[in-house]
Amino acid sequence: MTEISDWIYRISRYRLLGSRCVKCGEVTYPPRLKCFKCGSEMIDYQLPRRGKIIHYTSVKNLPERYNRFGAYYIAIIELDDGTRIFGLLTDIEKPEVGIRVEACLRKLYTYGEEGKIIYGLKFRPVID
Amino acid sequence: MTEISDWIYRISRYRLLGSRCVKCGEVTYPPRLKCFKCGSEMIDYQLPRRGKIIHYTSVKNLPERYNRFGAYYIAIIELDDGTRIFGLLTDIEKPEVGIRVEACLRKLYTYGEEGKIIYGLKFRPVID
Amino acid sequence: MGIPVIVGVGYTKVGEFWYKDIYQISYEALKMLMNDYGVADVDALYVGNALSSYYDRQLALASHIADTMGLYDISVSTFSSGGASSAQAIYNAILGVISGQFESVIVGGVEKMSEELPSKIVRGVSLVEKSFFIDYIGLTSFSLHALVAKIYMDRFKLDREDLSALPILEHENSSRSKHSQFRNKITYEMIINAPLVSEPLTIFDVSAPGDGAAFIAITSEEYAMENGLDYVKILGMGSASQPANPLERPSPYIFEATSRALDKALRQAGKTIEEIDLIEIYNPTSISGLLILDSLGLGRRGESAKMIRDGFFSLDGRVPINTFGGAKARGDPKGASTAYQFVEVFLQHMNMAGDNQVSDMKYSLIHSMVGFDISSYIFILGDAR
Amino acid sequence: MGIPVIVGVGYTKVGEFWYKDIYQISYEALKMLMNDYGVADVDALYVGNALSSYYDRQLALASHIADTMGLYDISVSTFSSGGASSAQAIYNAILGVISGQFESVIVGGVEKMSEELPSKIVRGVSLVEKSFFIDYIGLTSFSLHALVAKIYMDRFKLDREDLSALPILEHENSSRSKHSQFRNKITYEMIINAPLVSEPLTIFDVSAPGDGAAFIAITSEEYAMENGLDYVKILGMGSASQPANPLERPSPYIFEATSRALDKALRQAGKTIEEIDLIEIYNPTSISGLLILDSLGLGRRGESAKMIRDGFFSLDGRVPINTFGGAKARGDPKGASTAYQFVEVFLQHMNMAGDNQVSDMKYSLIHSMVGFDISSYIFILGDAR
Ligand SMILES: [Zn+2]
Ligand SMILES: [Zn+2]
Repeated sequence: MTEISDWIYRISRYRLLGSRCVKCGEVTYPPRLKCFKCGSEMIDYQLPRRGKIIHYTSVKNLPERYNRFGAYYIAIIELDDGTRIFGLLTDIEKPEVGIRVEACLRKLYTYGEEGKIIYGLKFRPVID
Repeated sequence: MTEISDWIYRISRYRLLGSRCVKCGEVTYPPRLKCFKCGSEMIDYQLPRRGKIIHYTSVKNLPERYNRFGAYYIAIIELDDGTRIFGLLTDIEKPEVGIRVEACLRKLYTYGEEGKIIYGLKFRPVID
Repeated sequence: MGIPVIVGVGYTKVGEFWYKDIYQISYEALKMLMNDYGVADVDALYVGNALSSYYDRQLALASHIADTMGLYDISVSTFSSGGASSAQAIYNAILGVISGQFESVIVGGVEKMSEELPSKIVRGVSLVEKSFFIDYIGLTSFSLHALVAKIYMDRFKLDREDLSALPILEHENSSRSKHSQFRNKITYEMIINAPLVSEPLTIFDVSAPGDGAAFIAITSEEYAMENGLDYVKILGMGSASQPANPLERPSPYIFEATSRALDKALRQAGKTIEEIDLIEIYNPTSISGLLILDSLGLGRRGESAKMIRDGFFSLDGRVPINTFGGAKARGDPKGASTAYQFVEVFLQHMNMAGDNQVSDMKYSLIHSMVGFDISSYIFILGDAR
Repeated sequence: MGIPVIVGVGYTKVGEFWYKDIYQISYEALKMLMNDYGVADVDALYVGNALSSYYDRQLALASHIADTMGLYDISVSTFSSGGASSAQAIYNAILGVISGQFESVIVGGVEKMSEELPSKIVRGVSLVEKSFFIDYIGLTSFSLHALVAKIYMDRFKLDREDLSALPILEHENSSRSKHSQFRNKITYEMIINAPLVSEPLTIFDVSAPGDGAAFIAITSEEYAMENGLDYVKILGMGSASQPANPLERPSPYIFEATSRALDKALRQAGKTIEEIDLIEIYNPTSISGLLILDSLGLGRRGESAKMIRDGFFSLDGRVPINTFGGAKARGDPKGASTAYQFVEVFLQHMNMAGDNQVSDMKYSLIHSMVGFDISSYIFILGDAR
C-alpha cells in the first residue's frame, strides 16, 4: 500500500462504506466496481458499525508497520446486516467468539519514521 | 539491493575485484560466474585503482538513498589496464574529461534512519 | 506442434544461503540442468520470482539471469505472483512449446527470501492477498489461514491432532530427502508445544522462508526423441480464479479455483483423479493442505486429515503427496516453489528419487496457487520414457 | 492453430490520477475493451506491471485485476520487467493463441507511478538495470542514458540540436492526440533552457512518470472471422538479449538486442524493414530513441537525428514513428507502455487515429525493451481487415 492508495481509500475505510449490486443485491466490502456474481453495477452501501466476533486469532509473526508493539488479534466479524469482514480488535484483553464489537477510528501505522499517520477502523467490545 | 546483498558483494566492491576469463581473457566488472563471450570459467582479477575520466554527467533527479545531499557526478572511467567501469566522483568541483582519478573508500548510504552504513568506492582526482 | 515434455531438471538445496547472491543460486541450478541433461540449444528463458522487486533488489530478473548464463539469443520473461510465480512461468513455457515457436525452453524460479528482516518477509508474503483489507489491517497470510482453520475445524469437528497429520507426514518425507530444508521428523507433541504463529497454527504448521532455485527444461516430444533424451510428458493443465476475499466466497474453506483448474487439467489429459499416482500440492500451511486435498476430490470434504492419518497419502500409500516434504519441510522459496514441485515429480517419474522413490507410478499431478486459492494451476504429467 | 490477430483495444488517458486506484484505471480500460469490441469470452488475462511490488502495494496483480472484472474461469499471469512488462505479456499471449489452447485472450498492462515520491520513482525505474553497479553507486537510468549520449554525440559529431529532433517530433505528434499526457508542442529553445536531468539531457529529453492502463484482445484469425470482428494480424515477433552492462558491449551505443530481435521478427513475418510503414519504439529518452532507430537499420548508424530533421519519421513522412508521442509525450506508464504502443498501432491500422492518422499504411513495427536494450522485443503487424 502507498500513501496515495491509503488516501484514495480513506472514505470507504473510515465510514465502513461497502458496495451493493443494483441487480442481485450482493453486498461487498471492500467496495467493488462491478458485481462479481452477476456483472452488474454496484452502488455505495453503508455497512452497520456493529456486529459480533465469529472467529478470531492472534497475529504473532508481526508484519512490517505493525511490529512496533506486541501481538494483536484479528477477527472475522459478522456485522448486524449479516456481512462478514475482517477486523483488527482493540481494547480487548481476551477475545471470545460471540461477543459484540463496534467500529472505532484509531491510528494504524505511519509511513517511515516521521511519515504520515494512517488511521482506520478497529473493533472494540460494545459496552452496554 | 538488500543489506545482505550489499554484504555479499563487499569484498569485490571494496577491493575493485573483477573477473577474468581463463580462456579468452575477457575482463569484467562486476565479476561474472561464467564468461559471457565464450562460456568459460572466470577467475578473480584485481583491477587497477587508478584511471581517467572518459565521460561524466551529473545526477540531478536524485534516487532514493542518494537524495540526502545535492546533485553528484558519475563518470565512465577507463582504468589503467583499459577496463571501463562506472564510478561515482567525489572531492571534485568540476570534472573534466581526461583527468586522472583513483578509488577511495567512502560512505555511500544507510538502510533506514538508523540502519547499517554501506561503504564503497568513489573516485577522486589523483593529486600528483 | 507436439506434446510438451520435461527432459531435465536443475536445482539447489533449499536453505538459507548467506554467502550467495540470487545469481549464484540461479547459476548453480542452471548449470546442473544444462550440464547434466545436455540442454544446449535454448529458445527461451522463463523465470518466476516473488519478492526481488519488493525487496528493492532487482527488477526484470529474467534478463539478468540470462545475462549471468550468457544466454542472449533467446526470449526472456519474468513472472511474479507469489508462490505461483513459477507455475505461471511453466504454464506459459508449455504454451510456448505447444505453439511450435520454441523447440526447447528453460523455465523455473529463484528466490532469496532470507535477505530481509522477518517483518519484511511476513509482509511481503502477505501482499499476494488483496492489500486493501489484508495488508492494511495487519492481517497476514498465515493469520488468514488460521482464521479459516477455525471455521473448517468447527464445521468438520476436527481437532489439533487432525491438523497435525499433514506436517508430520511432510517432515517424514523430507527426512530422507537430500535437497530439503528441514530434515527432522516431528511429532504431535512437538507441534503443540511449538511457538504459536497464529492460533491454532504453530511454527510447524507454516512454511519457513527459504532460498533456492529450480529450473526444468521443456521441449517438444519430437525434439526429445530426436536428441535421445528421456522425458516425462505434460498431458494436461488448467487454471482458474475466484474472488480474492475468502469471505465473499460461498465458503472460505472450499478451494473453488483449485477444483475448477483440476477439472480443466484432467479433461485435457483425458484422465480421472483416480488414475493419478502421486500429487505435489502447494500448501504454505497445514490447513491449506487439507483444503487443497479436499478440493481435489479424492475423498469427501472434511476427510483429508483422516485419510492422511490412515496412510492414504503416505509414501507407500495409495496416492503419495509432497514426497520431498512440500513447502513446509522441503522449504518454500516462493518464486521457485512450483519449479521444485516439477523437479520432484520428474525425479519420481525417472526413478531418481532415491530414498523417497514411489513405486509403480504412471501419472502425477502438480498443484500451485496464488495466495489463498485466488488463482490456481493444475498440471498432469506422466507416460515417462 | 491460427494466425493471432488483435480485435480490440481499451485504454485510459495517460496522466496523474490522484483519485483513482490501480484497479479503477484497469477497470476503465478493460470496460472499454470488453464493451466496445464485444469481447465476452476470455480464456486468459496477461498483465504487465513494473512497480506495484516495488511500491509495497500489491503482488500478483493479474489475479486481483481478474477479480475486479469478475473474470474467474481463465488463466492469469503477471509479468514484471520495467517498460517491457507488457511486451513480455503480449509475447506470451500471442504464443497462447498460436498454441491453440486459448481462443481469445486479454493482455496489457497498468501502472500507477505517481503514487510515490520522485526519489522512489527514479530509483524504481533504474532498478531494471543491474543493481550491482547501477543502483549501488547512485547511477540512474537517465544518467546512464546521458553518459552514452555523450559517447554517441562525440562519435558521430552530433550537437544538442540533433538530440532535440526526436522530442520535438514526439510533442508535435502528441499535440493532436486525445489520450497523451503532454499535449504541448516544444521548441529547441525550450529544451535547452529546461532544467537539466543529467547533462546533456533536460526534462524534455526524458519520459515523465505516468499513470495509465491499456489492454488489447488477441484471438485467432479464425475466431475473429467467425465472430465478425475486424482485426490486425500479428505477422511476426522476435526477442533477444545482450549483456546488461553497456560497457561490456562492443559499443554502448549499438543496440544489439534490438537489431537481433528485429531480424527474427522480420524473418518470421517474411518482410523487410523497407516494407514497414509505421514504427512505434519504446524510448524513455531522446538518446535511446536515436540508438533504437539506428539499430532498426532504416539509415546508416549515426544518421537517425538527421533523418528525423529531414522529416523521414514525421507523421507525413516515409515512416512515421511514435505517432501519439511515444514514451516522452504520450507518457510512460512503464508496465503499460508497450500495450499503449499496440493500442496506437491498432488505431492506425483501423483508421481510427483521428488527427494523428497515417495514410496508406499496411505494415507496422512495435519495439520494446528492458532497460538499456538488455532484452528487446519486436512485433510486426499488418494486413488489417
Ligand atoms: Zn450482482
Ligand atoms: Zn571467455
